[in-house]
Amino acid sequence: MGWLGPAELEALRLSLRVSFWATLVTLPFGIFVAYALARWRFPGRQLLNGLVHLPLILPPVVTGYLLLLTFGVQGPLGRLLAEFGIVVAFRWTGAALAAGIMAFPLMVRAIRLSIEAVDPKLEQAGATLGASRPFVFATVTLPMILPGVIAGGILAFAKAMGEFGATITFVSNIPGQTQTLPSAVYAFLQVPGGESAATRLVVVSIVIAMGALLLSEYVGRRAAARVSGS
Amino acid sequence: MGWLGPAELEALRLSLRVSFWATLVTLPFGIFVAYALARWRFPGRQLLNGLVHLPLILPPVVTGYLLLLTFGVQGPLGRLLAEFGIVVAFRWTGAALAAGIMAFPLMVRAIRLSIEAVDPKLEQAGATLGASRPFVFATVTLPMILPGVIAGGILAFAKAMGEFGATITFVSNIPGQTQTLPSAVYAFLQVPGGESAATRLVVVSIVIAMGALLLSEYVGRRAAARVSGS
Amino acid sequence: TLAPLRAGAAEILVFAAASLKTALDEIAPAFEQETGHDVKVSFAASSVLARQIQLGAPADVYISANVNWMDVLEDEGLIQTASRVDLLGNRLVLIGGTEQPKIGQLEPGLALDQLLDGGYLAMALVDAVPAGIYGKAALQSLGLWQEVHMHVAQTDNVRAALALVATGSAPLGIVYRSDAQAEDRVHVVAEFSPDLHPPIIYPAAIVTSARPEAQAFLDHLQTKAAWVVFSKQGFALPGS
Amino acid sequence: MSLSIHLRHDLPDLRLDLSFDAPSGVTVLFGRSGSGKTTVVNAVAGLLRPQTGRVAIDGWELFDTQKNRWLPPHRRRLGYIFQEGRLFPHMTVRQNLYYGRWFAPKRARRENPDKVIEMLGIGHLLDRRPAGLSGGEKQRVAIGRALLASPRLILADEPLAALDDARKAEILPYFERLRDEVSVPILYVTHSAAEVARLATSVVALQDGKAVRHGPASEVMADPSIAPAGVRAVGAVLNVRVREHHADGLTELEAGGARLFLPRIPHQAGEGLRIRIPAQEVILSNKRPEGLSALNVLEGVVETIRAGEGPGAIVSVKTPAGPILARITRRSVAALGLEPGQTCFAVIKTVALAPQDVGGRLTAP
Amino acid sequence: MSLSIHLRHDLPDLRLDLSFDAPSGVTVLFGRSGSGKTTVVNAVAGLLRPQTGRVAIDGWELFDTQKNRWLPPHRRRLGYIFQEGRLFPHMTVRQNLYYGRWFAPKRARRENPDKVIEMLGIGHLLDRRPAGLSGGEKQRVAIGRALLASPRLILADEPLAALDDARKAEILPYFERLRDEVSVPILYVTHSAAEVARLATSVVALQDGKAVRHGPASEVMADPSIAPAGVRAVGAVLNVRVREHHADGLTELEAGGARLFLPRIPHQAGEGLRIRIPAQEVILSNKRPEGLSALNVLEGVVETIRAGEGPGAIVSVKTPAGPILARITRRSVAALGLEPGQTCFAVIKTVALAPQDVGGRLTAP
Ligand SMILES: Nc1ncnc2c1ncn2[C@@H]1O[C@H](COP(=O)(O)OP(=O)(O)OP(=O)(O)O)[C@@H](O)[C@H]1O
Ligand SMILES: Nc1ncnc2c1ncn2[C@@H]1O[C@H](COP(=O)(O)OP(=O)(O)OP(=O)(O)O)[C@@H](O)[C@H]1O
Ligand SMILES: [Mg+2]
Ligand SMILES: [Mg+2]
Repeated sequence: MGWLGPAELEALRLSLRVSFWATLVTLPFGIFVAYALARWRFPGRQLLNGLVHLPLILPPVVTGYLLLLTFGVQGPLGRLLAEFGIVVAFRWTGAALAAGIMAFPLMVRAIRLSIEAVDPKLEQAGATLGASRPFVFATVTLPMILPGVIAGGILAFAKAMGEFGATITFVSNIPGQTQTLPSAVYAFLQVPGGESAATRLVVVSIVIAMGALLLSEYVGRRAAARVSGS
Repeated sequence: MGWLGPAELEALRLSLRVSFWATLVTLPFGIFVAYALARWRFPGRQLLNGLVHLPLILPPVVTGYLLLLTFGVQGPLGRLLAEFGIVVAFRWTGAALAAGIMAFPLMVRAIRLSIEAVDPKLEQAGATLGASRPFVFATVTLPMILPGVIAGGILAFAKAMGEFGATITFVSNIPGQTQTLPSAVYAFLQVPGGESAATRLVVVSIVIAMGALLLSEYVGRRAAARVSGS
Repeated sequence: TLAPLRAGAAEILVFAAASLKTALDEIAPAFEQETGHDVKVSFAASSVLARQIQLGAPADVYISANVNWMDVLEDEGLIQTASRVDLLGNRLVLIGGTEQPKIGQLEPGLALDQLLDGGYLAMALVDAVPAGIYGKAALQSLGLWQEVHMHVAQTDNVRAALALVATGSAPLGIVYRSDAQAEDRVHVVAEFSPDLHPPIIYPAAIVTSARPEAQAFLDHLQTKAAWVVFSKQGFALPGS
Repeated sequence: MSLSIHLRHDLPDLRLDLSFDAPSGVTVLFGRSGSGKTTVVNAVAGLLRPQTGRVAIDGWELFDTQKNRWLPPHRRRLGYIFQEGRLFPHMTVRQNLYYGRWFAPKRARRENPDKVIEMLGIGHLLDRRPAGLSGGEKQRVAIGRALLASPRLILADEPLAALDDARKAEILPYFERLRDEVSVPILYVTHSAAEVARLATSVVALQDGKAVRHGPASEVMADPSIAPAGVRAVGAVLNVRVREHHADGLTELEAGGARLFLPRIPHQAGEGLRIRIPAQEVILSNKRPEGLSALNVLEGVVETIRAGEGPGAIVSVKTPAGPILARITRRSVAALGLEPGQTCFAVIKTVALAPQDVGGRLTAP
Repeated sequence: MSLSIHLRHDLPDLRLDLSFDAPSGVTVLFGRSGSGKTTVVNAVAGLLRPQTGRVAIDGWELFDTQKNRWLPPHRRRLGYIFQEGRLFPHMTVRQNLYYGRWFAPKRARRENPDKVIEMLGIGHLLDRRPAGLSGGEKQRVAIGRALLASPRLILADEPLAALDDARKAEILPYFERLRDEVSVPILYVTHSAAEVARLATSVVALQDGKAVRHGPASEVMADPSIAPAGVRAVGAVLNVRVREHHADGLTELEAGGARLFLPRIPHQAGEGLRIRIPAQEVILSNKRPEGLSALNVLEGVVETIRAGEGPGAIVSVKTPAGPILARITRRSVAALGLEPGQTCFAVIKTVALAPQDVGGRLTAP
């Protein structure tokens, strides 16, 4: 990638790091929430469902602004986290937080659909053989929804790689700290003559996202083949 | 909604129209593409898969710009459509096109997951009873994936309600023609003191999207109950 | 990844309107070379940056594309009032595709709809984005707004308006001269006289909680060397 | 009508390689678990594409890999009763039943749905969905669905395994009727010797993917060496005619001049049918027995004595009613001094002729 | 060990209402398709929460709605063999088999996996996944999976329905062993009278959700009125002892001083076992028969004559070996002049005693 300048390489590296962690950290939550929405009936279920979808509905700028209000330097959660030594405001961790939240609805939807497709009769079979709920989940449900989890994860990763509105609003566009690929693209597009640099970056993100996509297809297909036994 | 001005009401109405048609028109394509990706092996399958995901990966502005190049007044497809009397540039139809394209990957992913969960053995059973592929699809596959189709549709609708970057780049913001809720929100957020007006609009979109979400949950649950027979 | 800072060197975080990217990307390294300080610039919409400063962003210098947001920060005591300067100005131009004939003078009674020929006039958001606000004011001064306002296609930033004209989607657009300059597919059809609209000003100031080194950078922006770069990008002196 | 099947297909653990022509009627595939029965049926249905082979119904080719001919499953006009039901979960029982009718050509012979529903005892389930049905109920619906599709070939993969005896006894005659009256060829997979004996026109015994034995039911079932059914399935099949129904609940049959009694059967006087007499139900005597509760005694001549597996032997006795097979111990053979040419008496209990051994009208194999 | 079940549960079309205490051993649920058998088993397993009821194994309560006690399924230590297999599709056969072992308490009695695998004939399938298995193979793996979970109660819902006779004959002894040696109580659903006769310690006959008959297997099976099995399932169960194996492949049994011959069985000389003699296999004679191929003739006294359904009657004959039931026609009853108190001879073919009617060591019901 000799044709990427150091600043651009830095943005690329940061984007990868942000997207990777955003996906990895949200995945367990995503699985948990998807399972709860698919299988449990509890008061506030619809509220949770709505909340999860919120980042999808809101204009990203609004999400970013809300994040700034809550997780910012002066926001209540931001201060709380700061007491534990965790600072997200204007850090790459904040970019990951924003990307994770924006990608969350996609991830949950994908995983939830595959959980709903698992025949509860198989889970029952696990239970009669002595496996408690968490065990049944780990040994029966989880392996069977793996294709969905992978699909959800890759969707989230791709979304995180492309996320921009909420990120720039929440953590700004600081090179080496919070300047992800899309933010860099944005900045280039704001000035005359920036198009070629922007195109370069866009191509890089496409290549990476497509690579991840192909990988996920392959892994997901293998997981699915294991389940269907062919 | 006495507290919405006439311009805002107009934006609301337009957003609903745009999202509704964006969802409705893309749904058949979404189902088709999802089916092809889930069940067929053909050269270029991964290319199609990548193409479908592109709007998710690209910064919305870039998508909007590409739309402008292809579907704009001077764009090749734009001119082609114009010969059939269809103009999308600077029209609400263009906003619907942009929203539909942005929402497409989400829709396809959701539907594809549910198609992959349908046991091909049931489709085989339909075939042995004399139903050709399209009939099997219409009578066996489609009813069984209905929860997934609904999920995909609502995801797309929600995304369309929130879409902004590609839309404004492609069809800009012409009051009554292409000014959707999110662009109105954006405009308010650009000026000092616009927060309260923006909040009003955001609340309206949340209410609508949540309503659609609840409805889809209900319909999807009924469809799922029919399939599981409980 | 960063070169070790010289003794007394500091890191300066600049929040700048995105339209200044090309210029600052050239000016900041020169300043770093000279002083040994490390300058980081975060480019985003003026509104976004202002809100972040309101909510505690660790910025040292804020350069806005309009005065409104700077006024807000000043009112809230978030910038050092004494440091505020009107750094740059700009000119508003009417652009068109290269086939558009040039017009000598923009005057009241100009048959703008004829020029548009059923097409749209591309502008930034006329009530939200500075270039749009100035453009609307200018058209109002010319008495053209009433007849043309139904044919305005508004975008979220000037660059998008430029793209509409560049791709031939809109026959005409109103943008800054600095934007029009680098795009081959458009040319300036006419310039708006500066007195048709409120002055276009890019104010700059030091944030209240800034490091002392920030002043050096703000000073540097006002040097001759910096001005050369700015003017090369098509910026004007404030109020010119 | 006839069914012609040639198949060769390699599965990871099994090489399927068989070839047989079956006459019209019911062809039973018979074999142990895992011998490849379902795989054969799937190939006929078009759900599996065999590496090489040809399947034709009465000359109408379903596929022929040599000619590169391949009819897709939905053009084959089959009624496939799957081993695992495969009901459509999103449809009611009624919708499941009527599914195939949409696609059946208008001119096709049509079963009367009400009759089928009544026969299967599923009238009260019509508005339910499959998920809540019991195992047997599901299987009955699956049978009905296949029958109502007006198929040209019925594929039945252990259709009665999940059913209780009483229900089996009710449904078996329906398959007979299909065989005898409507002449729909049926490829039928079963483990049950009684079902074989009663339904089969011809039997194909499968073992490890090969057809180890193939022939008319009466022949194959008279052969103790066919592994899957075992020696207990051996029996003679007689062509008989109903002579008279007696007041005490017995039906008198006439077979080549000899008389046979069995518990009342529904067939009309004068009607011809076939009955299976399991070899192990027959007792032989070297003089005419007296004072026995068994009503049926047939005089005949010993034809052959084959030592079977274990301590038994199969004795074939030529009687006026036809050849009768008796499975007795070798010790008895010695004790009675039986040898070919000798006269003896075959004793058959009236009640030992089970209803499932009594078939419908006989069609020549 | 004993199993105590009280259930009351309303389904849309069926009211389940039954209550029985079963002694240790195998309790067979017997009934027509749709009579509620699977529903009962599900309630015991905890997969269905009945409206009211109580189930206890040997005093250990699985649930009691009155006391609001409810053990979740995974705490019940069951081995449930489902009617439809329910193998885990993402695991190999081996992983399926060993699944329950992870959760079994360390101190629990453990089956030897190799033995179970061999017995079920699934050794060559261990690395395959369920999707490619044949119907019978799946069911065998499901049986193995349940057995290897070291359960305190085995629930078997028609476990053998998908298996061929030879395989059935191989697996049945295993259930017997479980019953006799390991004393795991078994709740067993079946349609097969032979399985009932062979396995059942006690039988519960279900009809429309009610237990219409309940008692020790020998009693229930001797009663022609129990609907589901039908009159063909009636038979006597004798306690016998193996006396000697003869060179010609016969085994000689001793029953109350009388001798019985049947084809060689694997049991050792001196071993006690029980055999079922189906009533319809027994011929009666009013004088000692001669020249017959049947080796077993028991002299006895007619005790009762019950007219059964149709043209038949069940004659109970008291012999030294125990009571023998014979199903003969009423016409024969008349012809032989049979009446209570009269001496008569029961003739039983050696080969009619099917292997599946010969059980393992007898445990008192
Ligand atoms: N897709 C497959 N991949 C690998 N092996 C297969 C596949 N399908 C079938 N087999 C194997 O081929 C053999 C025959 O299977 P088939 O289902 O035809 O048996 P079957 O005779 O119907 O048995 P059953 O009576 O138990 O239903 C089995 O050993 C099975 O495991
Ligand atoms: N969830 C349910 N909803 C409605 N009806 C049900 C439900 N579960 C079972 N039934 C009905 O209750 C009856 C008993 O079902 P069950 O599965 O217990 O029968 P079964 O005795 O096991 O029959 P089979 O021998 O056919 O398996 C059936 O008529 C069935 O349709
Ligand atoms: Mg099979
Ligand atoms: Mg059942």
